Amino acid sequence: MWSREQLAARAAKELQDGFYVNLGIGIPTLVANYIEHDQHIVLQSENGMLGMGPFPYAGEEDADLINAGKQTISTLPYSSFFSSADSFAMIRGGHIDLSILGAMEVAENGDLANWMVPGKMIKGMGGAMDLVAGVKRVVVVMEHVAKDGSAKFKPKCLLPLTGANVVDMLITDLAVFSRPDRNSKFELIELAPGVTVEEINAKTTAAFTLKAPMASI
Amino acid sequence: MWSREQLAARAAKELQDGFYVNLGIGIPTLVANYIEHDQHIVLQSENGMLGMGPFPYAGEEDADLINAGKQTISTLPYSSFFSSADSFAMIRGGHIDLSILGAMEVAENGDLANWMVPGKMIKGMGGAMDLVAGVKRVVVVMEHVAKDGSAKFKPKCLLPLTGANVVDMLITDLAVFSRPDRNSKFELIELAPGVTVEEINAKTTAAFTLKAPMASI
Amino acid sequence: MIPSVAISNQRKVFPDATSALQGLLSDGITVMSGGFGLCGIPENLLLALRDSSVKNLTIISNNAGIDDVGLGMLLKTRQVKKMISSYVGENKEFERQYLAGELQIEFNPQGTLAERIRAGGAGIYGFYTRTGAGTSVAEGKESRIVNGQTYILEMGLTADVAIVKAWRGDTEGNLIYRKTARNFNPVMATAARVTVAEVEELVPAGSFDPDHIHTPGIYVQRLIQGTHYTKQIEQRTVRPRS
Amino acid sequence: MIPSVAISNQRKVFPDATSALQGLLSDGITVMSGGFGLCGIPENLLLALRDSSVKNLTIISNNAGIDDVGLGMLLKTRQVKKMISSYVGENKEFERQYLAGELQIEFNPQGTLAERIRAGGAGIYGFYTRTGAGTSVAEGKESRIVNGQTYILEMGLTADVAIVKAWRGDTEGNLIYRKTARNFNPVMATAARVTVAEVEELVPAGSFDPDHIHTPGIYVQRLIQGTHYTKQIEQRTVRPRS
Repeated sequence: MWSREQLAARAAKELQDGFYVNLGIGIPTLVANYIEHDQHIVLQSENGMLGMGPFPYAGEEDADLINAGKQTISTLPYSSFFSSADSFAMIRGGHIDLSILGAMEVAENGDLANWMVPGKMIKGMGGAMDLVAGVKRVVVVMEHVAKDGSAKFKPKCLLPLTGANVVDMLITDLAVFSRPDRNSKFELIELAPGVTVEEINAKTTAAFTLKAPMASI
Repeated sequence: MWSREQLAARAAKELQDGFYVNLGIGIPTLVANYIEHDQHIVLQSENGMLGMGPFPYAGEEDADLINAGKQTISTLPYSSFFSSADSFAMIRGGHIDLSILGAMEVAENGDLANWMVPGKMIKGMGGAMDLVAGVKRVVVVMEHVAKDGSAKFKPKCLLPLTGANVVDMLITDLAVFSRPDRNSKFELIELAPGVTVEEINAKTTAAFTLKAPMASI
Repeated sequence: MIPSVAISNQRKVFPDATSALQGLLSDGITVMSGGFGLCGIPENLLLALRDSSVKNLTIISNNAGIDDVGLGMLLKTRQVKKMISSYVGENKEFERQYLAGELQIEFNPQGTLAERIRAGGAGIYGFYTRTGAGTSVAEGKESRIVNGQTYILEMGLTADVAIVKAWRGDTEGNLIYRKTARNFNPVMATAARVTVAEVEELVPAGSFDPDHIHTPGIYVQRLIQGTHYTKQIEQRTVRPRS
Repeated sequence: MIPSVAISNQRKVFPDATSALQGLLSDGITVMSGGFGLCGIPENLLLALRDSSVKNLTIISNNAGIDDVGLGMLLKTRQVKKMISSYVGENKEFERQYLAGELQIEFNPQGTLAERIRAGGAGIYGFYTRTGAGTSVAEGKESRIVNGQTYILEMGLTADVAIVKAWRGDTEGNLIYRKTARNFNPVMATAARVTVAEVEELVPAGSFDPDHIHTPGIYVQRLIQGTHYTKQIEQRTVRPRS
């Protein structure tokens, strides 16, 4: 089983040198800590920035410089700013290589639900629907099961969707599922240390295929 | 009968203090020479500029600074530059108060034809269709009759249209026709010196109404 | 070509937020308000809008402020009938009014909201986007399937009044924004019958490099130099000096 | 948050126009080419495109250059099969090929052309505009009437390669344009599978104020420092010194 930090580190392996990347709030934000030093990764913030830098040093916070989570950030030498319309033109137009997002549910057909918490006040989808509809590759990171132990990787999402057939890879604290394209089924390609295929089977209601050598892990 | 310069001067009377204005190529360009000195008129050039200044002094031409007629121009203290997409968002979105354009034919219902010369190579409509579709008020300046003496203000345009029901005012070398809105007919409101209603009737095939006191001019 | 005289458009400049909104407000109008969270919000104009006591407003704004700050002030005074937003967390009074059925909310995906506003300002009646296809956002909307992709039709959005915040403005209404405080401000400036801007620094026309202007003056009908900016930070996050 | 290291994206920088187009060209592709008239055209990349001898091109460009200059060079060498433009005057060879049926032309209203390219780059499948309603431009297109206004549906436009010209660029691909040489360049940079930019001055990343960047580097896959700019003026018009 992977910790939050390990999950973020695993997700960071999906980054490729030269990628433009949008990271969601929560665990996805931690992914930035695991970017390889020889990789040139440019982070986009959907409120209107490319080249998002680290949190500022205390005393250097700038109220005019925040990320989509409303956290204070900093610039880098190659940063640029633009309007919300231009930012989402960038996202919707398929110019971002990768988005890493959290989820409440993922369905075996790639449907994603991550914007409405059942029984809670609806706060809105923010930019999540735009990201999953527009970004070239969508990687979801989430805990494998809900607090009550029920499966979150399911035959069908029960919560309202953020996007239909939009997930390319699912990384949970127990395993990694991937598919080569959006017409394919998810394949279990990796297990966290100490996790067995049997455990995954027990905690997953979605149908998925097994990578050939996986059975022997 | 009005000369080209007089025509331009008459068209300039349609400018109001504070207006943002787009002037077409030809006689409309001359209108800029007749802006009152106490009027603040901002000229838009559809290739991406607000606050178009006069032609530069010899030796100060800048190849990066041209108007939509590809003529060298200059800046003013309040100029701004933007992309073609932003320029036509401005035009299409109804932010320009007035456009003054040339024409080959105007129909009594306000249809305008000014982009295809019969029997000649088609060069394209440039920004003319966008201007007539988007600008709040469209004033056409043209010679009253064609070289062969035939009427250019007609029951119906015979040439391919630039826009349907888009002309608000027509200023020719003989007279001025106007209408309060695009559901109304054109009214003859002004005659050039020495021109009679009879002459207009003889040289116009479009139906128009007569302003009450006009008969006595 | 016009002679090179430069009469500055001083009529656009108003002494304060209250006078800048004079004559523009009436109950039931639609107001666009710039900003992302509390970043780049028109602080002075929001205060004046609250003090005007105008009611039953439809507010188009990405967020709804937080309690007592930004649009949160207008929620507290019950001046808002409806919000068109993408995310309204961080606001207890909002939640209370919404759950009590006192406040309507129309959620738009953030990019769809931005693009609808751009379309409204650019004379685009509507546009087809993949965003929201297959979700509740698509309900009741036209759609079409092209090469296996579903696109939904979203409509342009306009307002009676837009209030926006820029960093610097000139007397001609040209605006320059600063960092991520730009956000929804430039696009909202294009999409209202009347746009009122507030700036931290008002300068004479001619002060800006014309290549650096973000919002050309044509989009700004009135502007003021704002005062007493608080620029509250919602999530002050720092890193240790190593 | 990422550590504040700045690895410059030097891989985007190519030594010259020929190498920057290497591997991108093949007969029959669609190329967007920036500029308005001869203002802001990618002079070096157009030369390299001509010298590549690639054929049957579809060129999306507001104009077609003039004889022997700009796209006029590619017309002379018969490399162009089709033009998508708004205005193609000032070009005798164009006229000859068109009248001989050797060249196809699709005219778009200038603003519709710009917006179609923006839509292509912004993931908008299509949009409704009043421009062209009731004219030959509307023929064969869907339309709808709303409040008495007719809107026609225009489609997003993309290309295999875009060649654009900026004034200054940094090694990250961030671009800044100068005056009216901006025109179609920024929007075309967003709408192609691969965008190649040429700049008059190439500077290290970090040289630009991030508020002044017109085209963020994400849109530029390759760039070069151009040489030998001629910047021909089509209509040199001056006023007398009084």
